[in-house]
Amino acid sequence: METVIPNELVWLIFLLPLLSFAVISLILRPFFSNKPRLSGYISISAIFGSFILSIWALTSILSAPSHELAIPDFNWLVIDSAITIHLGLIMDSLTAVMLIVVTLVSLMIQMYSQGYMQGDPSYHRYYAYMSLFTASMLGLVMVDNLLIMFVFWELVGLCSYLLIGFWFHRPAAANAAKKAFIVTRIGDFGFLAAILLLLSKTGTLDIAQLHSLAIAGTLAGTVLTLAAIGIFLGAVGKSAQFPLHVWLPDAMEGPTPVSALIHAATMVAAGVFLVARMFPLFEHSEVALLTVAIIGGLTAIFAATMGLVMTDIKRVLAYSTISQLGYMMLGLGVGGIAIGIFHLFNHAFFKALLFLGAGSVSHATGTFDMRQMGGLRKVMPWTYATFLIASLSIAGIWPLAGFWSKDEILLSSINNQPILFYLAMVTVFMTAFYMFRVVFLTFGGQYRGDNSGSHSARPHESPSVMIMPMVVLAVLAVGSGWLNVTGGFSQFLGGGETRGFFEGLFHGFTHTLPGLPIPLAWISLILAGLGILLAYAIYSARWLSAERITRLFAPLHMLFSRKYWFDELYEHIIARIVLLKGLFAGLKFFDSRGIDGAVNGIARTTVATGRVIRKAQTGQLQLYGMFIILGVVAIILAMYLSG
Amino acid sequence: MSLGLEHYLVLSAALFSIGLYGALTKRSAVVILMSIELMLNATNIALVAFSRYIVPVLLTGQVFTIFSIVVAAAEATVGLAIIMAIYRSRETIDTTKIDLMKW
Amino acid sequence: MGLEIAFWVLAVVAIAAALAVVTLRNVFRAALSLILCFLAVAGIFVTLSADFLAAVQILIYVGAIAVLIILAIMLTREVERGSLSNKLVVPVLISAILFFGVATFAMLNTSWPVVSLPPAEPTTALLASKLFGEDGFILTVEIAAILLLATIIGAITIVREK
Amino acid sequence: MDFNYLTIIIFLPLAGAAIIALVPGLSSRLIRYVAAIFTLVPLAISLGLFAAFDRSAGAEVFQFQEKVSWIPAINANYHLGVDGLSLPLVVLMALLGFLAVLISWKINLRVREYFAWLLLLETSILGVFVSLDLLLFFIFWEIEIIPMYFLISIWGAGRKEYSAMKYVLYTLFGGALILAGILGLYFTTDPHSLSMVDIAQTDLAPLVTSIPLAAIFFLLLAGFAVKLPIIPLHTWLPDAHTDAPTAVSVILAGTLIKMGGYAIIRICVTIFPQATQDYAPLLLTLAAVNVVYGAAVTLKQTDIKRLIAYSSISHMGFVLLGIFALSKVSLVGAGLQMFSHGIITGLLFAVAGIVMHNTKERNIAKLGGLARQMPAIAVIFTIAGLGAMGVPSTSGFTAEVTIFLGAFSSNVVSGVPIFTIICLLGILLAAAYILWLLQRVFFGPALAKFNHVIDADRLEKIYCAIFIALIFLVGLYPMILTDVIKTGIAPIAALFGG
Repeated sequence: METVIPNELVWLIFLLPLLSFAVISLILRPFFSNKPRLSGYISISAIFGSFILSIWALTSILSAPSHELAIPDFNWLVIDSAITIHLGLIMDSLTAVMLIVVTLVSLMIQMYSQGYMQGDPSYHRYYAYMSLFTASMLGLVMVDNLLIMFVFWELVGLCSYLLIGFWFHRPAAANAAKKAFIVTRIGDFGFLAAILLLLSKTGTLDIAQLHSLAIAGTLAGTVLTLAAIGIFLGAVGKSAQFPLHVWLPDAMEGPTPVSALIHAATMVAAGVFLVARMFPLFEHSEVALLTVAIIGGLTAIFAATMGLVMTDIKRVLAYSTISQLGYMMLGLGVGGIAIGIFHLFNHAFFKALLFLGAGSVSHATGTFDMRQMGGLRKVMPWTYATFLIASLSIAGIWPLAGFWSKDEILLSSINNQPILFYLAMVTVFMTAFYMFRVVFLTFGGQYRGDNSGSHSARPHESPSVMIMPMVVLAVLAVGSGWLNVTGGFSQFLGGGETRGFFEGLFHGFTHTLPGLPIPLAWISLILAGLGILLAYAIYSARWLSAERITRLFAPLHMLFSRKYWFDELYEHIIARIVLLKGLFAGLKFFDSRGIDGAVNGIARTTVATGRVIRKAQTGQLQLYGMFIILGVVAIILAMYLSG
Repeated sequence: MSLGLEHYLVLSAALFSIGLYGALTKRSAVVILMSIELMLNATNIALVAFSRYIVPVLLTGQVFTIFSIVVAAAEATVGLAIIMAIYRSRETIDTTKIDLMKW
Repeated sequence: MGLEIAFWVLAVVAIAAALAVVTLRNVFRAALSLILCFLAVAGIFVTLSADFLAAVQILIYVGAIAVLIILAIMLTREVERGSLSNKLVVPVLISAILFFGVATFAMLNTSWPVVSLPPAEPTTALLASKLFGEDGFILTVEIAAILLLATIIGAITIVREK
Repeated sequence: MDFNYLTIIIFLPLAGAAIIALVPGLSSRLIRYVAAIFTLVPLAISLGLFAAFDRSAGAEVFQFQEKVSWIPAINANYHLGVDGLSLPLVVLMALLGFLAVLISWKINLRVREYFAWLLLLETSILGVFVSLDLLLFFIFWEIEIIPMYFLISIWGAGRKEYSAMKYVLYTLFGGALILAGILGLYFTTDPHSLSMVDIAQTDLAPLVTSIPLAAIFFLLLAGFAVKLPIIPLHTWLPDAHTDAPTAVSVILAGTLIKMGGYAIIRICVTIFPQATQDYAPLLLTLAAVNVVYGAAVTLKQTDIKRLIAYSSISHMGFVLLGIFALSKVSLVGAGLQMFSHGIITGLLFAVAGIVMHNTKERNIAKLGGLARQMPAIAVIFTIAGLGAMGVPSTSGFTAEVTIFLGAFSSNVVSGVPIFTIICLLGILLAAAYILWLLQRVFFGPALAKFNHVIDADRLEKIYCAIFIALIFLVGLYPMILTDVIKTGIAPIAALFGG
């Protein structure tokens, strides 16, 4: 369709799921609570509508002159000339890519969760929150004003809180939800501070104007760096980067489709999207760009190490997500928007698939603990196949999507950040190792689970409604990488040269770089292969026994499995001892004893003095007479003395 | 030295102080009453002295004294009535024992 | 000259009688010394050429009030108990002396506007015109009358047998 | 305007109170309906006024004015008027008055007196927001103590007598300071005027007689600080809130506290611009202390209502920040925050009241897993909590963001950005204590002892729905309020070159 998408329909993209949220929560939940499946259909049809509209938007943006659609906007908060905040939409290439990712993945996962959430009492509530989440995620991606983006940013955080704590009767889930919201809120603190700084210095929060100011250089120096760091702090919070990563592994308490959608593909990528959206600000301040790259690289390897030792399949995937997000940040830091977003694009598909695979495995065996799985290869062929494709893709094996985007990141990081390059290479090896550790533990060997579990006697393949979305995602996990083989994808996002299809196919293998013996692609392939081999050796072929290795590296193993004691540091030391027991308890004591004490003290002293003075009233008149006379004498004396 | 106003005033002050002492220290209500009468007489002396020395013609002091005597009489009667009532109800008029109005 | 001697004699008698009233243990003797003191005061009135007042003094104080007091003493069997003094003797003594000192000091230091005219003799006619004349104190007399009436009724009701 | 609407709005509840109190033989049902009618009509009129309010730039600041000479000797006249700042608060009070009647539908102890006092309370608070004469303002300010004392000490719970007495003593202490300030003002103005409007116009600096202007400023400010409350003078609030009956704590949190904020803007800031500007940094530190200290102590509370009470201290710290940042946007934000905090904390107290009424339990430690037994209450409480945390799409967010945007970029007072950043911590702590409360009370395994607990009945759902609708209306479309507030704030901000 060459006709450009009309403006109203663009608004509809994020209004459709919002509508479905309203319909489900206001009409279905109170009145049609006995027919659960209805909410599933409404939510899926809404997201399907948005998906179609996003494709239409993509085509119209592709044909638009500067990949830009102008959409009229409404003013949201105008206090005459002092402050004007408009609610408008940016429809550029970045938005188009993100729209596709969010709508497609959300569609797949909502279909999948029809099977997964079968028979859950609060089915309506689940789909209500899902559509609200998708609506706010789409809103976040399309909006053109930084403050309105912050609005959607917090709404997305709220939905993640609601969905993590979906099974609120489980204390662990409630705790994880609270932790997630508060940790992301610490990040939002930085984001809001940056917004305030930008408004006070530039007077506007319109993203396009901010870009032009940054490019023109009027917005520069420490102000720009501070604002960029503030925005990055928000991204760190939301994308669970190094200091604020503790909430994501706990967020696995939520239902698996939620983890797939929110904590793998979309919400956590919002941080990367934010940095990409405000890239001109980052570009013009080296300090900010450097921090992005460093934090990204550091988180990549840091999370990967923890991923090696986890026994819960979802925890491993969670750490792998944090590690991959670190890659994206590194890509943004060193390479630019195209490279970072390309990895986000691919990662969304195969990571969602991995989570759905984990979901269907747990659906069959009733547990997430890999030690009780094994030998599911024969019983669950489809899940095994899709899971294997996704693992190959994430490990970065040649024809699959993961290879292309990871390779680009390594390529761009080699010339300006050599240290991070070597860290990234180590992470490639680790990623391959922990992914295939999961594959071999769950699908290889014999079934170690005890059949007495509540689940049916033997683990069985998941129903087709769950398998079909996984297959679609598997196809995407393979194909999404090829979009950039000819350099078309990064060219679409601005920058990067294009080259022929086949020539691009083998570009990495032929093109040698200074300082490297053989072309980069070969090195990363070899490292990935080594990782897979090691995993095979330990967990499938049993050449090396896992126990001896853990004893050999006991201190390291302890360090990784205790998650570098960050949880203890944050929750126990900072939150409980320093703040709650220390500072706040002191303040409460001061409040209840200090101020209240003073007030009650005054009351008590007045009563006490009253009791003392009362003793003077002996009831004997003559005593009073004497006082009178003494009074008279004193007065006369005073008169005479004072002359 | 001839009789001056001060003589009378000193005399009345003396009488007043003695009456005062009596009123404030005696435990027997009747003696208190008598001391009060003394104090009243002291004031009468002063009044008449003022009238004699300062306004000899107008005699205002003496008029005042007359009324003071009237009041003194009234006071004596009521005082004694109260004493009789207290005596009848409490068998004693010892002021140290009549101290209900206390903390 | 005789006036001065009379004053001094009467003053000493009055002071002595007053001290007796206050110090005698026997209440009845105290009452008698009170009467003596009233008489001395009457005498002093005479020295101040207030003859009518002296008469009134004797009539009312000695005649009525003293009798009343003696009656009270008899009725309340005060005689056996005698006139004891409470714990406040010392402080009251001090404050009384203090008061006397301060009063005399104040009186001696103020310059009284003494007029050297001789007092009008006899005072009865003058007092009568003053009390009952047109611009005199007739209203106050009426009020005094009412006061006395109230006193009588009050005294009776207080003392009446319940 | 010829037809004096404002007098009607103020004195209708009083008339209702009189009818309820004096007409003998009213059944308790009839009393409730009379009370409902006599609060609904003022609400309708005030909404009418809100719609009829002239928002255009040229409109005069004070509209619907009524001026009748009252005590000519001291030049005090019965002067009513409403501007952009006070109109939303009048609407808020009328609304909360009506909802308070609905909330106390279940009161059965001495119903007649209860509703009489409740309506008298509404009259006095409405009076404060509309009176433009200092004496009239002070009288209404002092009247509200009487009904509050009786409402807390008779229908309250816990240490109700202690809290009622403490409330009265604190407010009287504040009232005394305010009276001193008003007298100071009265004697400084040479034609001895008591009207806020005229005093605001006259430049007071040259007229200084015995009492220096700053002294009067601080007298008035201290008086209003008791009501706001500002930290050292705040300990009456948690006690009064915890021990007051639900409807009264809704009104207390909803509007009583706002009288302090409104009065600071109307009297302290407008009449003493120079003193305000000089002492703004001091008050900004107080605001920051209010926010962080309030939030910190909230985290340690164990009683639901007490926790909400302390949280409103933290929220009023934002109002203080908004006022003393002295920029137009932050002042508008302060006005908006007063309105939004009124509805959000009003709802929080209403729902907390229902929870405590149904479970007969106040201590958070003993509660748990109520979401299973009381789903409707859990949803309402969560929405109210989101508002309190300042999650977008609720009025809490728009108000706080307006204050932050205005305060951070205000160039009138130096050093404001640091205070704003400190107050940003307040939002963080707000998220912590609200979520912790939600988790301990509603989430977690369902406790057996609460199985018999009933959920909200139809009436409770109705008034909670009204609250929620308002929270989202102001949250999604703040211009509905900011257009009105900015007309009231413009002249004030102009004093500081805003």
